[in-house]
Amino acid sequence: MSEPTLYELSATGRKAVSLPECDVKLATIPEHLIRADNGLPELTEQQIVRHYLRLSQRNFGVDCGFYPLGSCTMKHNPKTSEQTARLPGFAQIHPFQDEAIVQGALQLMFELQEQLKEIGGFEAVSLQPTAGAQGELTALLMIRAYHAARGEGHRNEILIPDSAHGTNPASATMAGYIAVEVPSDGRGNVDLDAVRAACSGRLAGIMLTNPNTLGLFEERVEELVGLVRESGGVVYGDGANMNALTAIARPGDLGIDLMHFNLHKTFATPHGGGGPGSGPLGASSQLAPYLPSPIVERLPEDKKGSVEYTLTCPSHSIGRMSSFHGSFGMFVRAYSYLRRLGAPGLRAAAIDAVLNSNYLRVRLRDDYPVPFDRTCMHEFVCEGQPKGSEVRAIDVSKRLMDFGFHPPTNYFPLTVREALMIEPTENECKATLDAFVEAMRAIAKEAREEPGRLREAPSATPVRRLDEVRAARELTVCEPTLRT
Amino acid sequence: MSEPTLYELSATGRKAVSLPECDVKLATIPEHLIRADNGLPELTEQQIVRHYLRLSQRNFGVDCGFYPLGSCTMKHNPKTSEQTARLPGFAQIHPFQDEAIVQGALQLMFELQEQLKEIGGFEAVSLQPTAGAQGELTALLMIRAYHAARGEGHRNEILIPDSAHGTNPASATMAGYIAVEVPSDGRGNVDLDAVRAACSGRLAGIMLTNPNTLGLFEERVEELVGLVRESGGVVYGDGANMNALTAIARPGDLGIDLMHFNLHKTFATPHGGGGPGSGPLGASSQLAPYLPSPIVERLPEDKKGSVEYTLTCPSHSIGRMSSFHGSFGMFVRAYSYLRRLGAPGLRAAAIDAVLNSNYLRVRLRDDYPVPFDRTCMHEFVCEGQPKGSEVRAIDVSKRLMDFGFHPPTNYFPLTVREALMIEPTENECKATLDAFVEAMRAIAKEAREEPGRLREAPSATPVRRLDEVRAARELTVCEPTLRT
Amino acid sequence: MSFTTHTKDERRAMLDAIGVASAEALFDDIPLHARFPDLELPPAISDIELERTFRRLSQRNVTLDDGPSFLGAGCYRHFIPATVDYVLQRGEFYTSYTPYQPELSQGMLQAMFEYQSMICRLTGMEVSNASHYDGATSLAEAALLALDEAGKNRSRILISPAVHPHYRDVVATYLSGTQASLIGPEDTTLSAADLVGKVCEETAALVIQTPNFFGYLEDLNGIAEKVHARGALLIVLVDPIMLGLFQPPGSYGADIVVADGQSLGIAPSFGGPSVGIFATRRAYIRRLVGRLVGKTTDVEGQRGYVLTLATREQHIRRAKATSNICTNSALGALAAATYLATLGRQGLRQVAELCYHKSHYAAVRIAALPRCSVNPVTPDRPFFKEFSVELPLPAAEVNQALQKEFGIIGGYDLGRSYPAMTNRLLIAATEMNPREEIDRLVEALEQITASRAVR
Amino acid sequence: MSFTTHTKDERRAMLDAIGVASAEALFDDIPLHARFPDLELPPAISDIELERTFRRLSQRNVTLDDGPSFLGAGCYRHFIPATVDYVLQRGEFYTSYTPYQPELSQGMLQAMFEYQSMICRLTGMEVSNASHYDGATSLAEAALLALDEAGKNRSRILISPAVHPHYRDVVATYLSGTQASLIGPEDTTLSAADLVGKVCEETAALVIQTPNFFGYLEDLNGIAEKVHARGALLIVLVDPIMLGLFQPPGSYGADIVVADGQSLGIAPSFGGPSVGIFATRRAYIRRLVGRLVGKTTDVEGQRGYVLTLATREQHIRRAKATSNICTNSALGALAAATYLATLGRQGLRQVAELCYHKSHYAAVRIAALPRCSVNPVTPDRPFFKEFSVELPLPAAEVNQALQKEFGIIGGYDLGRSYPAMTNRLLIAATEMNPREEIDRLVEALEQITASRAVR
Ligand SMILES: Cc1ncc(COP(=O)(O)O)c(C=O)c1O
Ligand SMILES: Cc1ncc(COP(=O)(O)O)c(C=O)c1O
Repeated sequence: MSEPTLYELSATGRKAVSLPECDVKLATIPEHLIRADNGLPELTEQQIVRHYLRLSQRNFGVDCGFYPLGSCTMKHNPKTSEQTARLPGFAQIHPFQDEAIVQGALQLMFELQEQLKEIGGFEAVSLQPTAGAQGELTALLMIRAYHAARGEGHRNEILIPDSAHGTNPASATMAGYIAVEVPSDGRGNVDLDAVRAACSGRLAGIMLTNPNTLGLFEERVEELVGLVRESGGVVYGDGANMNALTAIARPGDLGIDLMHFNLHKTFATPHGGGGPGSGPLGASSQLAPYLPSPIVERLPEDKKGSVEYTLTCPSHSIGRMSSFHGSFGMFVRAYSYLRRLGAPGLRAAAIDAVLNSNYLRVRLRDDYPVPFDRTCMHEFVCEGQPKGSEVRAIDVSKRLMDFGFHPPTNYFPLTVREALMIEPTENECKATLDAFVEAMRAIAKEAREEPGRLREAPSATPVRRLDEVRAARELTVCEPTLRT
Repeated sequence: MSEPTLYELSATGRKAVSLPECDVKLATIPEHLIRADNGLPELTEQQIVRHYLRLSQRNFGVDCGFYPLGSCTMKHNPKTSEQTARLPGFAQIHPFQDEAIVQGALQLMFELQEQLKEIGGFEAVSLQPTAGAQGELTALLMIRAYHAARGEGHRNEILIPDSAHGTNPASATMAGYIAVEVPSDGRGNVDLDAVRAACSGRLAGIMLTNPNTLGLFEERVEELVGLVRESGGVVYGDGANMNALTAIARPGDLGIDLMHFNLHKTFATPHGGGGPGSGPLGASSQLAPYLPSPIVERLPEDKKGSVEYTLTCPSHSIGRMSSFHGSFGMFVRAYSYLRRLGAPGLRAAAIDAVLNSNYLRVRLRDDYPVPFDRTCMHEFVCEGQPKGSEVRAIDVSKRLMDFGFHPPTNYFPLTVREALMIEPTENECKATLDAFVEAMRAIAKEAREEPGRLREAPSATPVRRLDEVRAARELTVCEPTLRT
Repeated sequence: MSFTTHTKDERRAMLDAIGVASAEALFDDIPLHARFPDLELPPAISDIELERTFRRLSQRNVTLDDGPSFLGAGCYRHFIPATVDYVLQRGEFYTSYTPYQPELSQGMLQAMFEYQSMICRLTGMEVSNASHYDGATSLAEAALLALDEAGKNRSRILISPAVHPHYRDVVATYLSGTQASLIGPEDTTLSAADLVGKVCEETAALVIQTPNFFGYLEDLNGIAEKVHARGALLIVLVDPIMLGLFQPPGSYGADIVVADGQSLGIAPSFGGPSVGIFATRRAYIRRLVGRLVGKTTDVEGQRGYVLTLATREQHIRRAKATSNICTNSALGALAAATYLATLGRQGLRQVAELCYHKSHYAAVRIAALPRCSVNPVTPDRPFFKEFSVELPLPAAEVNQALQKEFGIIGGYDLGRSYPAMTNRLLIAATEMNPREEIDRLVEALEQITASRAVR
Repeated sequence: MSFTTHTKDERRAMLDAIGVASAEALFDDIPLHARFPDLELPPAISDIELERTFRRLSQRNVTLDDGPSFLGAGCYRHFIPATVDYVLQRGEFYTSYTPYQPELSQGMLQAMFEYQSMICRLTGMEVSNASHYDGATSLAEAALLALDEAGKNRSRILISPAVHPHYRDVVATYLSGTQASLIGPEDTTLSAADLVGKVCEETAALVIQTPNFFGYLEDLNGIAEKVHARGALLIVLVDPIMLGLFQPPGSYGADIVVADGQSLGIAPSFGGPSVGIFATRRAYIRRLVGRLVGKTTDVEGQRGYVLTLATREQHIRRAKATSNICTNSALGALAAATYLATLGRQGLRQVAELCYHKSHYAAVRIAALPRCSVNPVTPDRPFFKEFSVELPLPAAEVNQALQKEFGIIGGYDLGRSYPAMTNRLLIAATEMNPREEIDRLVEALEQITASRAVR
């Protein structure tokens, strides 16, 4: 049964809230600016509640089951963080309140900055970026400002490994850079020779994902960093994969100048069906002055009045990247996660994330070839075409749904054919991993013996396979007719 | 897919919470009183969350869809009430706090008492009973104390109409009374002649449900009340059906001496999958002194210090009926509902409850015979065996599930064969009612043409029809083996 | 305000279908003089005002989060993991009715089955119902069950004087409808071993609370045998938290175990709603009160759950039912189940240990104060989570001073229940009280007793 | 603490399967000197301490519920119906990822489709994306879209000086990576009609905010025609609440409409996260940024929804994508959709009316104060929800006095953004401010200005 839309459920005159009578003298509203109808639907509270409850039941989250979506770190979102973020003292405060009456919020931001600095090995952190991609853009704009300040504004190339996430080249373009793709080598590392060849006076920097999107740690990362730095480039790290490295290795120690953290991956804030996220940016001492504004600073003992923490602007800041202070609600959740785990907990999490991923790798590789089959980090990539079959990765993915699992990431990275990118996270029990292996093996068998079943999958979902071509052709992107 | 039990998911050593280290000196625990293993399962937070999320999706509430369960008043539970009841100032207070520091709670209870008095037409209300059935028992114990105080302790019979809810006779027994059943007459009213015949010196009182469980208003209620009163009996009203009468008629005005309210029916507090509820009891001036303790009183102006509201014990109170002050959390929700509606809103709700029920009655009666086919109140009872078919009410009910509806109440009241008791409530839209009618008609057609389909129903539910006989025979009522 | 669901046209169409001119006409059966009264209720307020009004009203209460609190006496502040409210807020659960239709209620039924299972393990009993209203009513029903089992000649429930006074009240009220009565000596210091001697041929059951109202742990080993030898049943009222660490009543032969489940994940909420725990031996399963969930299969052999043995219940057996209970406290049981699953084997034990150690730390420190004596009369008996303090001035006064001068919510003034104990305070310490709070309490008591005791 | 998931045996079995001796060995690729650093992080705290720590930290903030508040300036206190959090707390929604796999994501996809539909109706536009980060970044992306559409020769975004200063900052930062630049006069009193004259052959777009940062409603009728005639696009930044009552930008020819959606059911939360609204004409659908949900059918003909036109996006088009956005603010859009559905046609209009009347009431009363002038320079322009007050002393001082002496959170100190306006306060009044609060503010302002102004 499909669920009607809000507009289909609407009928004239219904109300779900009761607003107060106007208790002040009515002012004259300029008639010519008024609209006749604002076009919203009209429903009862019961209809709204049922509608969204039913829709939610047609959606799959980590709370529903295993969600090994590679590169997305679908870890468990602790329920205590959700409660904490809803405390009135955090939810009901305005970004322009006097600093003296939001010291709790500023302290939280300050301490989160400090912890991220320590985890990443950076000189400073700005919490401003609202997502990973915005963190990338921010970093690139900082690199641009940094070179310009040194009279090297002509540097206009950014090296980007071919396995990089699409946001990397897209961010480079937005920052006015030319994205220069560098290939991977036979072990899944960035090809050092190619990097060497690409290093020139035009080099502005590199965007490095480490572990990369194959789930592999760059075996010669320090050499790579050295090459870029020698030719005057800045090394930017895409921190999306930090879940493998928390309390295991600090990117700053490896020579990374800038890196964004994904609070919505590594630090367990929810993905929210696509967002909001938060992408704090760490910077080494050379780059720190360019960080976006604001940053929270702690005043020295002798300067403290009622204000201990204050918002400041870095000396050469590129400016603001979002309306106010960033995704504060996510800071509360991430900070709650960090306080709950501490350094040993973070390390244990990273270790289990890597353990789980390697376990799945070795258990699946007989059926699903793993092109760069070496110890992986928190995720790995295999070919989604089971040995001896013709089916495609997408068919395997859809069939997995019938077994109650969310599929892995499909067709990314682009460097592996029929890629399936699998990231189990540290939270999953062995029993779940084993059940997933069983399902994958059963599907591989089906792929060989009755491939039609895969191509027709899924069948146990609220809708069967959807016609994406039709959607793109018809482009019905809102309710077609106006309500009467 | 069935969901494993908590014990099936358990594995040694898992933890979902982190408790503090003991920060005080350890005391000696008497070894001989210690147990080796408390037998609880061990799970991660993620497992727990997923388990209960999946279980919830295997459950149907009013939030999921139409739930016309007669006698249960499955009305919409406003979401604002849920938030209100969770305010720390209501949830985080202890029943033994000094009255001076819980004046908000006492004021809320006082105002709820006042509003219930006004709605019911009573002299006093005690919020003590924790459910409808306990309200009944409380009332009967009061009647007992009342007669005893008047030297009429020998009165030991309680009249109970044959259409009454099972809790009525059960409560009578618990209160030490003999339940004397009185039949209904041809119009669905209590048979007045039978009442007259049963009125004797042994009469302690009557338990009257009005509107009764056929959804019919007692046409000669005042005559009936008069009969009982004349022979020295007390008239108790079962207030479960008050949703038809809020701001429409006050039971006290009709001569009812005692009546419980179901906050979990009439005043929109959630049913919680079976409870908790709340069954405040209203009493006329003669019975009020016997109400259970405590009651909240407002101190006269000149006596108020820091305490304006105080807990008191009625002069001839029968005592306590629950651990503390009753279901306070439900008081908050019910009071929120009352403040949101006011008298006009309450009346409008009752009117629509009755309108919806009569609408269904007339639209269904051609297929499902309505034995007492006159204007009904908030619910009505039809025969669940569609005309021209042999199927049973239970089959119709199970088949309704496949259409996405919760079935009506089955086989109650006992005075109608194959009874289906239908109570739509005021919240439902006409579109929903019409869809229900369509489904019922389609089922009636099926019942005549392919009755097997009904007997095999449901098929669209998480499990198919369950073997209740087997459950009662095997009596597996907890996990069979101890975890090792 | 009224939340209009039907449009004008819809309303008209419905009235036409029914064949009445107006909705008001549907109420013609009601005597005219009583029809459509004018109610004096406060006017409806908007949702914005509602939010403000309730927030303000709630702020007239001092909460247990506002400062240290040492109130217990049957209602406790324990840690509630976030999973509990996550589960309680699922609309599918809390807006459902009693699971009469099992095919649409497997979620609640399985959750109740698991609740029953955990309660059985925890208490060491064989059968648990799916909940009762609260601890006091569970106890009252246990008494009724015992009376019923014992037969006509045994019409006395012998209750320890150290059972929670409210619970004794509730049992007495329940028994007021029967021929039976509640008896017990007055001396609250009597132990179970002392009481067992008073079981006679009129006694249907002996009721013991452990830890008792004053916090003492009762050693019940060997008691059941003696009670049974005299033909009565042993009813044990427990603190469920204690069961994380200490012997289950099943291990020493209890016949019925009851408890209040508020400690298991339910906010104090001014004392209600809570959940009543009720577990017994399999022998009494047909006399059990309330709902019971059993395992079964569907027509395809899939595992499933249903309400079972409904023949005990009011909706089937009516006047002959084992109880009148209908609505119970299912959501409270769901909270308790989620709590128990979340705390788990180690967690519940740890909470119990923390309560034990914290309360002992507090007791030792208070006992060292010059003018306070802890657990007077029988200071050597083991206790759990709670203990009493004899003060040199009225407990009510001490509580007031604690609140007003130190921002501490004190203990339970035992004088409220026992007129002879006006100077005695019942103090509870749980895992929620860090040492620093206990130290603050001790210091405050020291100051208060020093400055005021001489009057 | 670490939350152990695997038992020892399980862990061993997994390591054996992998073929390593220890989990640590899995990290051998990391340079030794950088492996397993000792981090100086505060120690892990228990869940009980966590709750206490965060409660206390949160209590170091004064909240908007603690007293009257008149802060706006881009972040508002509006009524949030309880339905919103009910929906946001559904684990199926908030723990899901971007709906790449539509068969498992119909709930979110349909909800986003409905969000798009309501935003289209509300703005009068043909296409809405499924959200951007916030209002400021929506505006920045709108500028980029306009620049792209306009072609190389038009590299100026002409922005009204009365656009929110933070938004102008963000747009400027975004443009710092391009050849384009942000220009605009300094005079904040210029109206849209004044600005339109400055559109020239270098202008890619004119950006107007209405109500503007100072609360003035811009009359934009006829503006778009003029802008188009000069070859540029018209970008309109709106307050979504206003759209409940006032003309939609689509009606007067806007090309892109952006807004911050915080007012639609999202708590202020110190300014984030929010949701960015982005709507445009169908002509630009292939240049749209961010996710877009389209309707389709499944193989059985059932209606369904999918992400569509992914070829615009970074994961397909990479360096040539229309934007780099990946994670957006889907849950914010869900909140906004729930809010809009709950308020509905009448409700949103009523909220807008209340904001209008309350702010006018406040303005009229403050204007009557001897030493305050309201909306100085252009007092006759219509305004909505917000207005500015010229004070006889620094706004910062007035705010401090309001807070400390009257418990009122004042307005936005315009001096923070405009050095010439240190004595000016921007005051917002919404449906959340009952008259009594406004009266308190007026009285407080009267006292403060009377007692302190003479210095
Ligand atoms: C490797 C990588 N980089 C960057 C991003 C972009 O992060 P966000 O979605 O937070 O913008 C992602 C997100 O999927 C990613 O996986
Ligand atoms: C008519 C009637 N009376 C009494 C009751 C018992 O109320 P409760 O379930 O609250 O104990 C019910 C509940 O179903 C009822 O319908």
